[in-house]
Amino acid sequence: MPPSSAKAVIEFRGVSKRYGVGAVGLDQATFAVDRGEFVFLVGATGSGKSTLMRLLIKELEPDAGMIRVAGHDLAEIVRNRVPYYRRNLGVVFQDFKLLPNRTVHDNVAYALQVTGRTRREIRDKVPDILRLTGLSTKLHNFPDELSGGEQQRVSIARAFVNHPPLLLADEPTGNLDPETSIGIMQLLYRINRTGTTVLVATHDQTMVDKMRRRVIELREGRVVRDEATGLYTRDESTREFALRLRNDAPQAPEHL
Amino acid sequence: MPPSSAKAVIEFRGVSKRYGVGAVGLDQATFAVDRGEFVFLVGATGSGKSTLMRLLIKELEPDAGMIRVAGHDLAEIVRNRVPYYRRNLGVVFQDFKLLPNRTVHDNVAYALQVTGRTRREIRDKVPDILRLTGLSTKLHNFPDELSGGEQQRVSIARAFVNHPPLLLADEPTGNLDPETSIGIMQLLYRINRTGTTVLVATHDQTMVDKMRRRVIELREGRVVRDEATGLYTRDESTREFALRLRNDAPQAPEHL
Amino acid sequence: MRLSFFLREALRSMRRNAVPSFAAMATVLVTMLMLGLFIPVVQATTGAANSVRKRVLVDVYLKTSAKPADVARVQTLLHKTPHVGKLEYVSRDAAYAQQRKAHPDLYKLLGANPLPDTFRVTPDNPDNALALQRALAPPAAAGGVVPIDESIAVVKNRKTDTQKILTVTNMVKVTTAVLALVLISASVLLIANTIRLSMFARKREVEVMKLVGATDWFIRWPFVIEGTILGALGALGAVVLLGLGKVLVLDRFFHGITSVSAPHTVPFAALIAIVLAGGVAVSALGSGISLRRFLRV
Amino acid sequence: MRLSFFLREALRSMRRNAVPSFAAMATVLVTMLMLGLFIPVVQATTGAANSVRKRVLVDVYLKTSAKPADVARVQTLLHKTPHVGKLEYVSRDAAYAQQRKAHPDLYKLLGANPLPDTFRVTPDNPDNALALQRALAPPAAAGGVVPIDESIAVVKNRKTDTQKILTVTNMVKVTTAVLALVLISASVLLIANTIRLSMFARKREVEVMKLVGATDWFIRWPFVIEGTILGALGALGAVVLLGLGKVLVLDRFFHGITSVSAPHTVPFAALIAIVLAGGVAVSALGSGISLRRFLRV
Ligand SMILES: Nc1ncnc2c1ncn2[C@@H]1O[C@H](COP(=O)(O)OP(=O)(O)OP(=O)(O)O)[C@@H](O)[C@H]1O
Ligand SMILES: Nc1ncnc2c1ncn2[C@@H]1O[C@H](COP(=O)(O)OP(=O)(O)OP(=O)(O)O)[C@@H](O)[C@H]1O
Ligand SMILES: [Mg+2]
Ligand SMILES: [Mg+2]
Repeated sequence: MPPSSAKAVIEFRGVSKRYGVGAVGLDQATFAVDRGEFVFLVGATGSGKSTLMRLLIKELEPDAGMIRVAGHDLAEIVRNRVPYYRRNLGVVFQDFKLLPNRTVHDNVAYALQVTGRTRREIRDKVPDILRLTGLSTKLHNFPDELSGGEQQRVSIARAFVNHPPLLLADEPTGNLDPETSIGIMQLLYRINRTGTTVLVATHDQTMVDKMRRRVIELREGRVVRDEATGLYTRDESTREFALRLRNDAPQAPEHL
Repeated sequence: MPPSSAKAVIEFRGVSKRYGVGAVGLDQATFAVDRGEFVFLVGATGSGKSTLMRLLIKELEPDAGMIRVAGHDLAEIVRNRVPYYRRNLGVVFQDFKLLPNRTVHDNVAYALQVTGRTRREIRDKVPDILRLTGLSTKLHNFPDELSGGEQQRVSIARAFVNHPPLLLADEPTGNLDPETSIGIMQLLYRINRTGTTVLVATHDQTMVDKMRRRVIELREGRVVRDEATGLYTRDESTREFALRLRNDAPQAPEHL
Repeated sequence: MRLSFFLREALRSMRRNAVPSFAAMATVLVTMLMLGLFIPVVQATTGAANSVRKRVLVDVYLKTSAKPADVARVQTLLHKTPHVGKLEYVSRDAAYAQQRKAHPDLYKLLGANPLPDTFRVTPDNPDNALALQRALAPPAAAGGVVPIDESIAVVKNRKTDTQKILTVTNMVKVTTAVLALVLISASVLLIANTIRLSMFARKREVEVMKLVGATDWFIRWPFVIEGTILGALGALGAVVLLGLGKVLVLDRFFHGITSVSAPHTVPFAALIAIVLAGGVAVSALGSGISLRRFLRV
Repeated sequence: MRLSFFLREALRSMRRNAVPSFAAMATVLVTMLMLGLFIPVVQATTGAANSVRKRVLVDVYLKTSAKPADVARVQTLLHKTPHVGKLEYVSRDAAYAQQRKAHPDLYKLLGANPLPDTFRVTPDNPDNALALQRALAPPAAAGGVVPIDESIAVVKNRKTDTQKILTVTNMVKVTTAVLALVLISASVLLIANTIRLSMFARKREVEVMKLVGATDWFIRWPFVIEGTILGALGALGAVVLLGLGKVLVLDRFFHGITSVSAPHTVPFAALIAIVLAGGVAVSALGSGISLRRFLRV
């Protein structure tokens, strides 16, 4: 095993997770993600993407192996420190996990309130992020009054609002139309450019192809591919990035 | 207004649905779907696709306009006849709507049990449809023990198992990887070929482009486009169909 | 097939919803236990109050000078007086013999028989005791009372505190009735409440069932069966605890006493039947009714 | 800021979860109403039983031939006897005067004073009445009893049924104690149950909060506050109903009687305090504790 690189934000070493009999969540997954990277997690359904995310937020415990985040072994975080650990992560859940009794605004504000932010800060930040995700008109709706895509965007807004150093997004565009998806990807890219490490699980092959970022592929819980797809351009501006995403077909290397 | 065609399975005439203040569900939607058609419903998030579906299953009542299904005006179906009406529809819900206390098998079987099918029929049909949707190994799992894509496939299996004359699918491939999506689309196509009318709401532009079926586009509740995209080939075999879908780029008309 | 399907559904639901199922059962158990404890207590209290009231007597003492003819006349008179229930004649000799047997030491001290002939009148209804006394010895214009026959010396209540007995027993009866009513309605309310809550937890489930094409009764039957089973289990638990209580506490420590002091208690078998039927009925009905709200999808 | 945030959260939650909130409140109301009704009843019953027990006396009748010296000797003797509480001497003249006043008509019939000098002995504890009687008149080897002093004619219990009074009142006290215990534990159980159920309905919500980084206490405080408010509202409702009951029923129909027959009842203010405090405490604690299960995510 190679020694863990000091600047790795996420480090999986031989992590396995089995659910009951037969169901494999993860199987000997080993990889590391550096600070500031943008990584896609792909794989067929049931290949273990969500399991990996749930292990990262310590919703599940691995059966074997070690997970380190920002140098800390997750197994060593005691129960009552877990909330403080989770505050460093922004998570977009595959099933959104919105609080049904709170409005859109309050759902997003909750992520700030748990960390004890003042009302002023909340008044500053929440409307901003809601505008970015295109939810300004839905401020006072409850989750069951939103369309699927709108709920997904609330989940995204909640994950972003804290400006966490590590962002996990499980299928953030599964319920979004292509145009909105590009908007969200643009947002992810912008956040990534400010230094945030981003891990995105997705099925959107077109998007992955166009983004040309590092891709980790899982198959039945195993890491079967881990490569930076060709032309990895960190210094592209957000606008250039969006332009490129909107270009229909995956083309040969362009204005690099 | 043109007279309603006799063979229309679904007919919307000036249907509007408004949620509270501001939120437009549908706005003067008028269209008709013939028996045996395969129709895509597209549009940005919040454009009213799910609203249209929910009106069709009489989960919501329209504010204005008339909806006819198989010649019956939905407004005239009395409350205690609604269950019998719904049994003629297969519905894939955007949020799956699985019964949390039932296993995969029992969730699918429930759709047969409500119509009073015998246990023998259930024993015949359920494992079949679960094999088709690739869920044979998850028979005895509960929904919260499934990955997102697996849950979605359970919802699809439940909608198909009855062989309903009308199939509504709201984002049936949102949580599926491209390969599984093609499998599901193949299944939809096969069902359509047996005479079932199929209405699919989707964001998957690539899929819509490749399928070359009729597309109805909504924007803020209005029908802004309603066209059969080019080459509408009803007599294609399922295998040819799948082959064509797997072909990466949308190409010029091929072996027609 | 239908029934067995509904039954299997009910069992599945209980297994999968352990928390609300257990809660509903516990509520039935606790309330039925309370009822099962209070019913005999209430009955015993009312019985005791009634037997105390039965002891309300009006004694008519004749003058010591009364002749047998006077006695006969008074008896006829008493028979015609309204509110007179039972009439018992105790001759002075009989009274003396009776008293001497009861208090031999004390009566040894007495010389001649000081007791008069007496009629013990039981009013037709204890509440009429005072009216009866007034009828037999109406107040005179001059003050005091004058008995209606010259041979009557005094008309007295057995105890001077008849009035007190009457009001106290009345109060006891009203109180126990109110308590019983409160307890029964409280039980119904509490059980209905719990069931409503456990239905609420499954609101989503019911909505989905409706969307898939289930009729109201198709959804309702398993819930009603579940309610019946849970109610029966809870009531059974209560009955078992009551039985244990009876055997371990009542029969052991109050052996022989209960039968003496609480003869009006319902028999244990009837109590069990009441508790069981009550628990089951309330739960089954509660389940069926609470569901109505959520069926309106 | 923190407290006001938690308070707002609690209020929002009550508004959005009307069904479980109302259910919890109703449960507190009903159980506290029951408690509020039963506490005074239990107290009154126990009080009545105690006052009946206080009337258990042992009468020591002296012989009519007893001289003052004999009386003095017996008095000294009695003072030394164990279990003797209060000692009251009633001379035969005093007894005669008293009796004649109570039953003037009856005593007119008597000639000379038939009554002896008497000591009325109150045992130190009603339960010792029989032991005391035995001590003063131990059974003789020849059968019968022989008083410990030759001047004593008879040693008697005021009522011949002391034994019965004792067992009945004992039973009443035990029964009410058991009922009170059952009722209190039932209330706690029922409230805890309801709260557990309404927590259960929000299990998902709590799980999401944890995943978003909320600490246990951050999640718990609003629930505890909500429990407190609901408990207070329920208890308040019970208190209002109790007050209405007192004013409309008790004070009107039992005017003057309650104070006579139930002097040991807790004052109404204390009752209110108990009901309020009980409701609030049980609900708040219940909310805090029920939540623990769901916090283990
Ligand atoms: N709680 C559970 N109990 C049992 N099996 C589970 C549980 N959760 C997940 N699984 C199984 O583990 C495997 C991996 O699931 P996971 O949710 O990680 O897949 P995924 O890659 O996120 O899939 P998708 O793209 O469909 O969301 C699946 O086969 C799933 O059935
Ligand atoms: N119950 C409701 N109350 C208020 N507004 C609602 C409600 N349901 C839907 N809406 C609004 O109606 C509009 C249309 O919603 P709908 O769910 O039909 O969109 P959609 O086309 O299905 O979107 P998506 O692709 O995101 O699922 C949205 O703006 C949504 O916010
Ligand atoms: Mg997943
Ligand atoms: Mg939708």
